[in-house]
Amino acid sequence: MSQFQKKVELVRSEVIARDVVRLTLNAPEIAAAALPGQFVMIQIAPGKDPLLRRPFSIHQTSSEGTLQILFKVVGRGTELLAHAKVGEQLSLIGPLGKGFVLGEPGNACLVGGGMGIAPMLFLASRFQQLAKQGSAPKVILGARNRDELAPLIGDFKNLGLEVLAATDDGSLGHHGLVTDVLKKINLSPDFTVYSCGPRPMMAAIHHLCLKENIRCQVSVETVMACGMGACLGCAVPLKAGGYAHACSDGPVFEAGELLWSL
Amino acid sequence: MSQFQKKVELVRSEVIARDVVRLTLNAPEIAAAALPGQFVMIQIAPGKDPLLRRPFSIHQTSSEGTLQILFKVVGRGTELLAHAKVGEQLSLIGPLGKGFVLGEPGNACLVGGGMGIAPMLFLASRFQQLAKQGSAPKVILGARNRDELAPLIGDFKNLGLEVLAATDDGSLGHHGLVTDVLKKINLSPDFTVYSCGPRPMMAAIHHLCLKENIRCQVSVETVMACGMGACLGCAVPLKAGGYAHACSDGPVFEAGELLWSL
Amino acid sequence: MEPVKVKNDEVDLRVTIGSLELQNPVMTASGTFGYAREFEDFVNLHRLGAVVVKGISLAPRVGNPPPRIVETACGMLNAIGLENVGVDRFISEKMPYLSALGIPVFVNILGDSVEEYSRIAERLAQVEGVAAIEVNISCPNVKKGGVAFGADPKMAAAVTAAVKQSCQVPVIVKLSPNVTDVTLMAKAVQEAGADAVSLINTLIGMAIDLRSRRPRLANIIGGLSGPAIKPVALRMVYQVAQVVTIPIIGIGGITTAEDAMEFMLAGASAVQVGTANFVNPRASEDVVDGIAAYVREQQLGSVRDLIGALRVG
Amino acid sequence: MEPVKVKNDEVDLRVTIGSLELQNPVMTASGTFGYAREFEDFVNLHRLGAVVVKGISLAPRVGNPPPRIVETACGMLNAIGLENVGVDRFISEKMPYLSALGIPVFVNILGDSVEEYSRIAERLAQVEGVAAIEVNISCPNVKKGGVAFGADPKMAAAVTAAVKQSCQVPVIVKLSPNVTDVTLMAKAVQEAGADAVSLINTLIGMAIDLRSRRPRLANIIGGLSGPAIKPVALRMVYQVAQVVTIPIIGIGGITTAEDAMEFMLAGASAVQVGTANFVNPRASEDVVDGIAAYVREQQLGSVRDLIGALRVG
Ligand SMILES: Cc1cc2nc3c(=O)[nH]c(=O)nc-3n(C[C@H](O)[C@H](O)[C@H](O)COP(=O)(O)OP(=O)(O)OC[C@H]3O[C@@H](n4cnc5c(N)ncnc54)[C@H](O)[C@@H]3O)c2cc1C
Ligand SMILES: Cc1cc2nc3c(=O)[nH]c(=O)nc-3n(C[C@H](O)[C@H](O)[C@H](O)COP(=O)(O)OP(=O)(O)OC[C@H]3O[C@@H](n4cnc5c(N)ncnc54)[C@H](O)[C@@H]3O)c2cc1C
Ligand SMILES: Cc1cc2nc3c(=O)[nH]c(=O)nc-3n(C[C@H](O)[C@H](O)[C@H](O)COP(=O)(O)O)c2cc1C
Ligand SMILES: Cc1cc2nc3c(=O)[nH]c(=O)nc-3n(C[C@H](O)[C@H](O)[C@H](O)COP(=O)(O)O)c2cc1C
Ligand code: FES
Ligand code: FES
Repeated sequence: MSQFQKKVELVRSEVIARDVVRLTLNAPEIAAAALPGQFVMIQIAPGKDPLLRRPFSIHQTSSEGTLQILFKVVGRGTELLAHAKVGEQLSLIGPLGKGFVLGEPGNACLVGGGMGIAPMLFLASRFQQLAKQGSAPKVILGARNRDELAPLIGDFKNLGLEVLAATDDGSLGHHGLVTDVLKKINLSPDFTVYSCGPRPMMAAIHHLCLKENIRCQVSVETVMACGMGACLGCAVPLKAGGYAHACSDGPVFEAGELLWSL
Repeated sequence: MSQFQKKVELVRSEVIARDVVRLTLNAPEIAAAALPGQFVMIQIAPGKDPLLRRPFSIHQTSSEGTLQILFKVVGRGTELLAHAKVGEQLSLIGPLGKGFVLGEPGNACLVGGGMGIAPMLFLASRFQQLAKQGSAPKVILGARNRDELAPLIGDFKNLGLEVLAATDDGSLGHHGLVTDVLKKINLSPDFTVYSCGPRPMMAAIHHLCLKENIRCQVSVETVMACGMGACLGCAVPLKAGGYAHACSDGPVFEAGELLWSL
Repeated sequence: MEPVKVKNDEVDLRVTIGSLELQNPVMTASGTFGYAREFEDFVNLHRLGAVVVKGISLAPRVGNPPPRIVETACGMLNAIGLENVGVDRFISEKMPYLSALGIPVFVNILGDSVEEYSRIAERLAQVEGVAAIEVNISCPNVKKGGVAFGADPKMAAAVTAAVKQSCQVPVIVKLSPNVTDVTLMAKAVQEAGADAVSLINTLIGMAIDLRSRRPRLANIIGGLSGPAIKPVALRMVYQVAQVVTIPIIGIGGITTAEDAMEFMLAGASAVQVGTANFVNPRASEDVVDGIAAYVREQQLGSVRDLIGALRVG
Repeated sequence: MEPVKVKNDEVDLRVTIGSLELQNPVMTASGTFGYAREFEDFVNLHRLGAVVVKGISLAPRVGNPPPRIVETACGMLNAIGLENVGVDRFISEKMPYLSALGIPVFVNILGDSVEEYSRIAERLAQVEGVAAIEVNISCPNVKKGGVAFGADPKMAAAVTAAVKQSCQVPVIVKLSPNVTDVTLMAKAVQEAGADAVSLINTLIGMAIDLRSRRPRLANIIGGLSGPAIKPVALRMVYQVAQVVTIPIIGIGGITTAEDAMEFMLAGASAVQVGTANFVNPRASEDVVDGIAAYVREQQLGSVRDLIGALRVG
């Protein structure tokens, strides 16, 4: 497992929706080594404030060596990153963490909510590379409204994947939660659900999968300082007691191993 | 005496010589109130690092409301400022401090060395506004070499002023120090010397003026936190004992009042 | 019921320090706001809760040689050396302007000995417009080998009691953070009669210039202030709030209204804005505005609802 | 005369800590470098002066609930809660990799009681590859009501003496900055037999989330580290250098070689890079490179010429 610390060029910055930005970086080593569900740590400013790097899931890689992240502006770091200029050099560390354990593409159901969509595109494209004719994974994506969701659905379509959409306001697809959609499609127990999104969403998916006896992998978020197992800051409570570390044991975990009742 | 705190637009950024930058800011209130020898405090970054503002002499103002600063890149703050983009908003406080006490234009001799040239242009232009026909101030400017000096001499020429130049390497004007030039022009005791530059230069000028019984005003530099008399950080040792404050009692002082033997 | 009209944009920002009611909890920290006049072009001084002036000693002090300040990561060190005009000139030259402002003026005092503290307090006690005395105990006690008054509970209590005896106005004791247990200091000065405590003063720090191999401050060491120290300040305010009953004034790295309200949640009844005044001379008034906006938006009955309202556990 | 070939690009970077000679003065700070392996893709570990591993206790500890870290101005707070695998698993799982590195491994230890410290030291004393023990005395002494060992000279001395008795390797005592007078602590542990002192550990701090009105750390308080604390660390190193004869290891906000050399000027014989490893995983090696470049450019005979070479007065 090779990890890199690289200064990489920002080659494209797109505003996908209000406060949602996608950056394309020229990072051949990291892109080549990356697996779906892994992440990068990006240094926000050359100075000492903000001090720490910020973690972002790898959204997509290309054979040309680019790597994309997709993020929402939620605070100072993401605000600054949203204003990074094309041509600027950003310092990246990655690929970090343990990604999704990939099963049969035909038995995969990907569920992404909000910015949890970010790793799902990379995961979907990897599945499509593995997939035999006619065995595509199912994809369910949820967001607040059409504006946030529509631009991303296009990327999955480009991979030849149909997306089942859910929006909080009903402006696109199902009016409601991704879990409603997941319930409706009635997965058989040989499926695996791959999920990333807000904690309540993942908790609901976990409980649904538990009931239906379906394997479920979730990608979790925590505050992180190092992203590489050194600071022990990214504690994730385990069902069995004690803690795992999101950056090195995860960010992808078997949902059943985590403590959900917090 | 009115002082302002304003967000102002950077309208022009020129690289005058290697590591020497001139910024033109649209700052009508500050420009209108400014007097030669006064300065502004500029906030370097929106974040908390670097924390403190940096002081810069007012280099020039225009009736259109622009204000210029001329500076050398010497550290982190000036480095960041040199990379500020046209259109950016910078936070300024000014005009600050006590400027030069203006005498007869015909009896004025302006001596600027290195970045000490910055306030001299503003002072010269004010003198030219006051001057009657044929009573222009004398101007002596010194720098390391032609590259640093030539672009600035043009600005004084535009005011209709001849410049006596001195360079460390002889590439323009006198090969040597501004004090050599000052000695040669033999000022009469009714002259006032207005000086800004490196401390050794000003000390030499002070001693020369003392000998010739010529009044000498100097603009000094110190570290500053507030620029407005609040922190007492900018202490300048006085001949009579104790300290003055560069930002509120100065930055322009009668040379004879300061303690030069440090 | 008619809504009661209160000061500051109709939200109730009043807080109490000893026998004083302030129109809002925002003051300026000693040594960072001069004698207030320096800021009149930038701040509507009438809108401040109180103004705390630069530390005053019995005799004038010229202060330390330069360099006196140096920037550090998200902070600064200062070694001003307590330069001030002395209590007599303060009263004759600075107080007339200050007392005309119509806001409470807190005078920060310092001394070499318990006697010096009480003599300054006596002088100030008779002066119209002095609303409170803030005792800076971070000064060395020359009679005790230069150990700071603020480093020893007994010495701090002695200064507090002496100042209390010398004047009628509320006495605020300003605690030093350079101690093992700030709660011992807070309890000691409360017992000695302090009407309030303010904290924190600066952390002792140092900076070195590699090129010249010299300290960056002529005084070698100096006081660290600014955003860098805010976590330490907040912790000490929280700790002190668990052990004293007198009001606490929170100080340390406060730059925004959010910072100020975090100190109030930790237990402060009021706050002081220090180093931030240098970066943004309007900082103190911005903090007033920001608190007022928050109290309005959150529909708090009063800003006092924030005091000690931290949810733990 | 032939120039003498020395390690590290032909400049003499060797320094001495107790009976150990290190190839250069740059170590990694406990808790910020995992067990070194985490950094093998980023740092040529063989080039470090020493590696200090995460604090080890007798039994494994699970640590505090999240959130455990929060960013502050130019710094961060952590409340990891001393999570570690315990001394047995450390020896069986971590030491084989570490001792194969061929650089000195310093094991940071912590305990609830004097006995616990000495039992860990005894266990480690027999382990091949453990070059030194660094005693973290910032832990609460449960037998003394939870006061930190590092807050009391007598308790610190007791731990030091006990650890010294339990092992042959050099014992470094890591001092807490949360004390009134760090020189008293340094002198106490020197007298108790410490071979070196390292300082500073984190400053105690706190952060609050205004929106939720909760502390940002589940543990309420945490340790402040990073560039923000560098001025305090530098001052304490300088103060301790005036009173002890044993070597000092400087820690606190070191990010660059310049920072490291400032600590050496202040009196440190070696340094530890901490929080900077999170921002720049290559930081420790960058510091080695930068010091080597400086020693070469300045044509210093040895990096040791910097130790305590501050010019004052
Ligand atoms: C493994 C991993 C992958 C991630 N992938 C993505 C992604 O693909 N797209 C995306 O938009 N975001 C992602 N995040 C979250 C992202 O890291 C945070 O949004 C970002 O760090 C916030 O930085 P800020 O400076 O803007 O916010 P801050 O000013 O630091 O904080 C703003 C708010 O966000 C919260 N926050 C801060 N850091 C984190 C964090 N690490 N996790 C969760 N909440 C946080 C704070 O508590 C606060 O409420 C990921 C996080 C992790 C751990
Ligand atoms: C009243 C006044 C007017 C000034 N006018 C000009 C001007 O017109 N043009 C110009 O180029 N410079 C001027 N200066 C100096 C300018 O303020 C400094 O060069 C600047 O603050 C350096 O910032 P920095 O972050 O780049 O350097 P830093 O990284 O802060 O320091 C780099 C080096 O510069 C020194 N330095 C830092 N601040 C000052 C300071 N305030 N004065 C002197 N040395 C300092 C430091 O000791 C260090 O050696 C003026 C200073 C004052 C006090
Ligand atoms: C330049 C300067 C001068 C100061 N002078 C005094 C003083 O005279 N008396 C005092 O009690 N505190 C003094 N202080 C400490 C501040 O009042 C305040 O306690 C400290 O700076 C922490 O707050 P801050 O981080 O908001 O600046 C001074 C601080 C600075 C930066
Ligand atoms: C996340 C984290 C964990 C730490 N764990 C330990 C520890 O286990 N033992 C110890 O003695 N110090 C520990 N420290 C303190 C550091 O070793 C160091 O003393 C401190 O962080 C100051 O240095 P810095 O500013 O370079 O980080 C830890 C620091 C951090 C940030
Ligand atoms: S973020 Fe540091 S160990 Fe996970
Ligand atoms: S810079 Fe603050 S008083 Fe002069």
